[in-house]
Amino acid sequence: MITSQPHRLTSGGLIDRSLLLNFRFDGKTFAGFQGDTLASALIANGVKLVGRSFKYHRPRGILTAGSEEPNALVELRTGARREPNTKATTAELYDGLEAASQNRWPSLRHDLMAVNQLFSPMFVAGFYYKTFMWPAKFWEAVYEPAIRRAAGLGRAAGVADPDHYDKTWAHCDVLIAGSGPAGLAAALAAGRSGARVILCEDDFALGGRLLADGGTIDGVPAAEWISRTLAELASLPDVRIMTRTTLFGVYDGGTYGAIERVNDHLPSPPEHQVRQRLWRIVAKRSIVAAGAIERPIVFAGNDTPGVMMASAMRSYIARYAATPAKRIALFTNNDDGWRTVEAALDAGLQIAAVVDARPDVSAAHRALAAKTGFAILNGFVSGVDGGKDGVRKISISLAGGARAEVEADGLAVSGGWNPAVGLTSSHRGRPKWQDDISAFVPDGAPPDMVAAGAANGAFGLGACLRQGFAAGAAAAQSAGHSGSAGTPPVADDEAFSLTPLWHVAGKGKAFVDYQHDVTAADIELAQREGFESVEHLKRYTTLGMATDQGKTSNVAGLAIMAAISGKSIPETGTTIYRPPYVPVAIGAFAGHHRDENFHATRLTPSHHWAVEQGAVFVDTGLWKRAQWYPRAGEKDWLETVIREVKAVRSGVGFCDVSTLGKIDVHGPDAGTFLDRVYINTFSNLAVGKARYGLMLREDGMVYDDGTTSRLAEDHYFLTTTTAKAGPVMQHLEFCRQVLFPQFDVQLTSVSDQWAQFSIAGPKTRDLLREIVDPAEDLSNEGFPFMGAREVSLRGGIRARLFRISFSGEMAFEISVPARYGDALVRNLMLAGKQFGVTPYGTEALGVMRIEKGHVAGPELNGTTTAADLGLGKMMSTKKDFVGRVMAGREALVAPDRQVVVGIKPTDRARRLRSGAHVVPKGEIPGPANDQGYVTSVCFSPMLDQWIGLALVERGRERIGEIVHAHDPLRGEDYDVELCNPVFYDPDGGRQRG
Amino acid sequence: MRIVCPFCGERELGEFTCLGDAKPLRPAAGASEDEVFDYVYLRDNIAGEASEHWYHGGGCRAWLKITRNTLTHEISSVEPAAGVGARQVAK
Amino acid sequence: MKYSIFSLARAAFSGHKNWQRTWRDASPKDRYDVVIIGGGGHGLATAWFLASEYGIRNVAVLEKGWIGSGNAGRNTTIIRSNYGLPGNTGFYELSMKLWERMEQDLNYNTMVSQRGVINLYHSDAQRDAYARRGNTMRINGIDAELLDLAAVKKMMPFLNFDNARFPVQGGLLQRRGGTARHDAVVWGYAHAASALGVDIIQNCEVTGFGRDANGKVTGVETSRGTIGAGKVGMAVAGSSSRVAAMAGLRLPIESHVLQAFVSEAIKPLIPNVMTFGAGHFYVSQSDKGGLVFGGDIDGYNSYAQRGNMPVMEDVCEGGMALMPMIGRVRLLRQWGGIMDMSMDGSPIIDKTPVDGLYLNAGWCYGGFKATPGSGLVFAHLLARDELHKEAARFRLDRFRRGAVIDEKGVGAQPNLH
Amino acid sequence: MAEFSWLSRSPLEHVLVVGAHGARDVAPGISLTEVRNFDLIQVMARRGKGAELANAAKVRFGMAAPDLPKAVSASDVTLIWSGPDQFLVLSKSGKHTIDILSQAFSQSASLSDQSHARALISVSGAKARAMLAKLSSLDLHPAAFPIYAAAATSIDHTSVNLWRGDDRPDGQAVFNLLVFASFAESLWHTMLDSAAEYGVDIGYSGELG
Repeated sequence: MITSQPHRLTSGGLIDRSLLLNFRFDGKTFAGFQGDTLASALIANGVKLVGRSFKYHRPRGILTAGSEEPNALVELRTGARREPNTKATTAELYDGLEAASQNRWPSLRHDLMAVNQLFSPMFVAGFYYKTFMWPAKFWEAVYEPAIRRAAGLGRAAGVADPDHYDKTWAHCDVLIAGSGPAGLAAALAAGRSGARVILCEDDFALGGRLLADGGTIDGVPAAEWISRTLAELASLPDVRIMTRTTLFGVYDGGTYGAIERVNDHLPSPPEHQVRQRLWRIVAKRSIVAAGAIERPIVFAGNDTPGVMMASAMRSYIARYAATPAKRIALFTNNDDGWRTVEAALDAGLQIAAVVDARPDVSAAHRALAAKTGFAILNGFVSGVDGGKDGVRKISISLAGGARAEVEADGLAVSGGWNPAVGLTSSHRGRPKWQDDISAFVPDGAPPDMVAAGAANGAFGLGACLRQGFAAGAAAAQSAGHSGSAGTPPVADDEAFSLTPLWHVAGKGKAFVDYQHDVTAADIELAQREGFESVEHLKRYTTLGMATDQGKTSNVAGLAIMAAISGKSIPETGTTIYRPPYVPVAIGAFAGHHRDENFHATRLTPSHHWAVEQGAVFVDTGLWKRAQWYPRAGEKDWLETVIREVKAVRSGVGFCDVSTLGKIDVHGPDAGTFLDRVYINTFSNLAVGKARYGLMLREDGMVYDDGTTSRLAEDHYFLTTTTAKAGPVMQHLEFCRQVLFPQFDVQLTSVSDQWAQFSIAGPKTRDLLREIVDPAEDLSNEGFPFMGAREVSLRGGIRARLFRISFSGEMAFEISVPARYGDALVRNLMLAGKQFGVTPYGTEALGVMRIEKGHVAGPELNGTTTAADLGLGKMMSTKKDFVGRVMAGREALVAPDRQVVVGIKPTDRARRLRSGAHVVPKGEIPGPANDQGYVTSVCFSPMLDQWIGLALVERGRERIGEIVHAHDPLRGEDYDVELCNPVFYDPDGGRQRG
Repeated sequence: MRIVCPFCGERELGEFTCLGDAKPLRPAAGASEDEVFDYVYLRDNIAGEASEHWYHGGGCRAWLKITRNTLTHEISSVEPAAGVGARQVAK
Repeated sequence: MKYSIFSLARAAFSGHKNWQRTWRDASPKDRYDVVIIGGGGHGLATAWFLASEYGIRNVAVLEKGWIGSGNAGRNTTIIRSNYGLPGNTGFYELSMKLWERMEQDLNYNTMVSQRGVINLYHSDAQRDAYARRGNTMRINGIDAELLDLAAVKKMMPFLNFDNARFPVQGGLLQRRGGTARHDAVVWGYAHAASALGVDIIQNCEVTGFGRDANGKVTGVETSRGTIGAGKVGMAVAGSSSRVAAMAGLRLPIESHVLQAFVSEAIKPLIPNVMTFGAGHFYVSQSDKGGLVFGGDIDGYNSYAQRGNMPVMEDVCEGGMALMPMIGRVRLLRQWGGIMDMSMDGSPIIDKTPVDGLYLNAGWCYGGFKATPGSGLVFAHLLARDELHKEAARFRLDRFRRGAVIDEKGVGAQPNLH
Repeated sequence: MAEFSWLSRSPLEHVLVVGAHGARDVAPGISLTEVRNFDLIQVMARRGKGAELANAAKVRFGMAAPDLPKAVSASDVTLIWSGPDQFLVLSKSGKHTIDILSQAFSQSASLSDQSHARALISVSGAKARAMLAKLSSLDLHPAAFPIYAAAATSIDHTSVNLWRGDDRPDGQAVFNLLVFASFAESLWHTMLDSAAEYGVDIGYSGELG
């Protein structure tokens, strides 16, 4: 067990020294404490070099202590759980944590890719647009693979994510992002007022900057105020505090996205638990109290490990009791940076010097320097000596022009603070410039959202509390809660003075975007080449496009651009802020919907019976349908299907057709209504009869087909295809509610109410007589073709019988209430044993419909007209119906349209394939003679050869013509004869018999 | 987006389907090809407040006429289609 | 200045101080032979082809913001010519051929990467539809291969072949398809067009059309003054209806939002461009390492350039269903573009009923791949007043005549295309 | 002649396993109970006959049918609002079958039998709201969704009718769900996955309570 943590303070901090956690970084074992992040634990162990930059592979250390971190990115965990680009600054330490540095080879210390630095004079912004163009073939073969390998950062696991995710909803009156002083004060005010409150905190601890910076609130130390406040919030019934939860996006209508890292602080999620959970939060009001992000100053060598944001440095010291350096220099342009000096001194660390860009450092700070014995240098840091092992020496340009050097092993930098405007700007609102803090503050926030505290540009503790509290009270009130918010918490406001400083000109690479290696010189180059617009700048240099989303770089980059192009910063403007505010695992957005749960599965009532029969299933939309029922000894599916077809055509079989959409159309105007939606007439259909109907879209193309039966004067039972069940219901409701509101008609989907089976074959009646009440007349006279009525079954169950046929055989469809579907199918098997009854699947169904020339999905493909399908004569000319007028347009009635026709290979042994094209015989296939294509094919057991349907130009006029089937994809070319699409029993005698 | 269904109350976007512009009215029987063409194909495609048909298919199956700003997605009114009928929830 | 490894090396010695603007910062002149509204890929490509192919160099491209600020700058960078219907197939192949020579044409590395585009199929019906489409491609001289399951497994072993709700059965592959660097296409055309004398005028918003007594367009009113024009071409996908309305035209177009997403940069994971056939998801990996992916449009009319969560979730569900290895990869950015959704899902490149005004619109979410082809055929139309033979079916009156080009077969409902 | 049995088989019969599911180290936070036998009739008013239907309903059930998203209960029947001018009649023991109701409402409404088209599941327990929040976008807070509140809504992209019944004797809320029969098994899996972390107690009852 490793216990030594050389850079750990012996006391203080919010870590639990009694819980020692071992972890590994790049194969080396270290120890940290409960309460550490990976970054703080690495710092406590004296690790300075944590990563390599994207382009130049420069050594990089930890820069920040939060989600804005550009440098300290690691591959966290191993194997299938490896997570690339994980910010060490937000990764919670746990026992057994394993992390590895990225983007280096063979090792972090000895990264051969660092050779890129030699070429860095050429690898400027956008260099790749100017080269790698010759020879043309080399891009994919040589340059691109090399660039791709070099680019990217961490490695994804490359195997399925073993963890689970889920998604959930929450609703509240007031949603608060951030648990710093402003967020907690907002929660207090809103909660006390009686509002339902949700507060999301990114961190695992509540308090925001208070955790590191402390202070006095209501006369007590911040830590005590936090615990008091949390206790009060816990006592309120409708306040929910969520840690490890980041609000990442704002969507329309007060919907917010948040990600909860439920179990990322453990090696793996406990059983039955998820790794992360996506929250969709609906809130009447929201308050962004997400704080501010300290901004770097751009100077040469600012990426040397050991250069750190001042606030981060004091977070490590004060919150984690870890010392990034022993002898610290500060480079600041504002008062806040000085707090790091105070924190370092409190921890017993040395201050090498303070380089303050402002001439007018406060008396208090001067007194501190004098008392402690460090120098205040008015000037700028112009260079850093050091490397992989950190900062050694800092060069300073003094205000008077002289130079100075200071030895230090750490440099804290504060360029001021940028309010976190990501959330308030996520509806393309542009933040506005505020001069006194030289920063953008929220403006144009989405409706019902306000910012408070540092996120709103208020940097003093007292101001944060005041703003947060006021925002919380106002939000609760406007959400309809008028309870008293009580007294606001009170604290003093620290002084904050700042002199803007973005960039110290000088020799050496000065980084703006650390992760993407964008330097100040790159911005100058972009400007020189005309990429002055901030969006062009971003795109040309990739500034701000890294995993930190430009949180530390964007404003500095545009400030430098502003300076070069002689514009003000607000004139230069910001780029669009895009969600998510922090990167979110794709798995969380999918939640439960992956693998077999990607979409729901629909099962018919006979499903489990079919499983018992060994059926092979096919996905049809969401349905599982029995495709065929193989029997032992059958060598392939084709043999099975041929058996099933023959059994039907010679005896009797049945097929589950419960997946058809079924709609009750009720009401006195039901018939007239159907006349409007079908091309043919239904109002004159007799009760007890069924009719095939075809409906069009309003553009005149065929939409769907099916049989509709009239069960009573005011009750039709309409069926749709399986695929269109939902859309047709929506369409019919549109017709009912919007287009034809004058009709008294009601629609109800009864798809799931009925288990429906097609029973087909010459012995159908024999089989039915076994199960239908003997009193029912099933004779041709008593139940003629296209008859439809309710019957009783033996045993008292009522069923509906429809004498309709898709197979072309003597057939009935029978439907029973769905919970009897399983019993029906078993009874059919029992009753049908003597007739050799054979269950058949969708494949045999398809074969028989092709043999009969019935059109189905492949022909009803949304681009065919009724006439194309050979059904043009069904179109009534005596009534208005949806699609009637547009169906008459010139191109839809042109004589050279592709129409449905049958095809047979001239070589009877030849197999057909759908998707082959049809060209005239003897011609070389080309775009000009591409006359159509094969839509449906099958091996016809009745004709003992392959047959098919095709859409062919003028096909019906060309019956008997030999054409050429051209299938270059599968390397097949053969002749086929165009023929009548009804291959079997063209007179239809069998189905009427 | 959240839509306040006049019958169900406020609901999540995922329960609804948008059909599009509600301004074009289906021409009466006997209309010319040009009139029907206009109805089926031509759109004002307004950048601003537009009237649209939406279907609450994931809820009460009412067709709604919604006035929505296509620049901001803000919804200013939701009315049932003519053929829906029935009492509406308080707004 | 000619771009090459040599010029780059030379520049390195001078600290890159000598690079010129990539395109001239032009101010509007009083009059041009052709004014193109829209400084996106299509508008700039049109200008370049006018100058380079048709010898018309007195051309201005007007851009209301910064060039490439519309859909050229916010798409998923896919190029392909795997279309199945007459009218589309030939045109997109023309465009593909222009992609293949773009870098040499423009002296700009647009990173055209022919890494292959594969459309996966999950059912027999889908296979048959792809077979039909692939054969159309082959008949038009375009590469296409129908892969079976074994071939797909070999090429993409990381897909879910174990417990998928809709198992992959195969795919239609176009090896010549791939990606290109979208911004570079804009800059490359701007660079090359500017060098031939085309004026590229940014921050110049068109506010109206000048018309003569006969109604002929004589120029445009802009935020930078009146600019006369012999002909005016519109290439403003996303704003087509708004600009057309200034000339009194109504179009068979609706504006819809399409979201796109990019993940954090990771080492190479996905070799090609893939579309999931059982959900709304397509993906490729950029050279920088981000997974670039998208899905369906949000489904409601929008000019807001941002979408909502249901579609974002739907897309990620598709991604996880297809390749559950991306679960721990983080989504970094999401954005939305305004799509010119036409009534049949295919573009319109034609004269308009207004004399002197030419239309290039209706690209739905497929405009990027069409950029060079669209530029060429639109330039042809503007220069010759006749439809290019490979774009002869993209007529505006095809809706009226019923000669629609409806690849998806869903009719006059733009949000279904 | 063969003997036929007509066993009614619930769409959840195959998948429902009585007993404990999911986390065992906590007291079950969720109870899932399927009700297997019921009559369910969809009643939709004819055009302009809303008032007539309301009267007929009052006569038939002794209470007004809900015209807002609510459920109303009498001893032998629950009327659940399902959309404008429509409601569901949930009952047991054949008291309100389609044949009987068709008579009662013949002049004023269109009726469809949905008794076999749905599965009926009730969800209760301390974690019921947390679990349902994973499936439903509705606000089920007691103030927003009180006892007898009803909704026609979707879970997992599938239409459902959801309403709150009387609380359990221990004060826990009870949420009833009518889900499409063909989706039932799939939704059941989804519900179990959502509930597993809280510990689940699974059961069924033959009849409505």
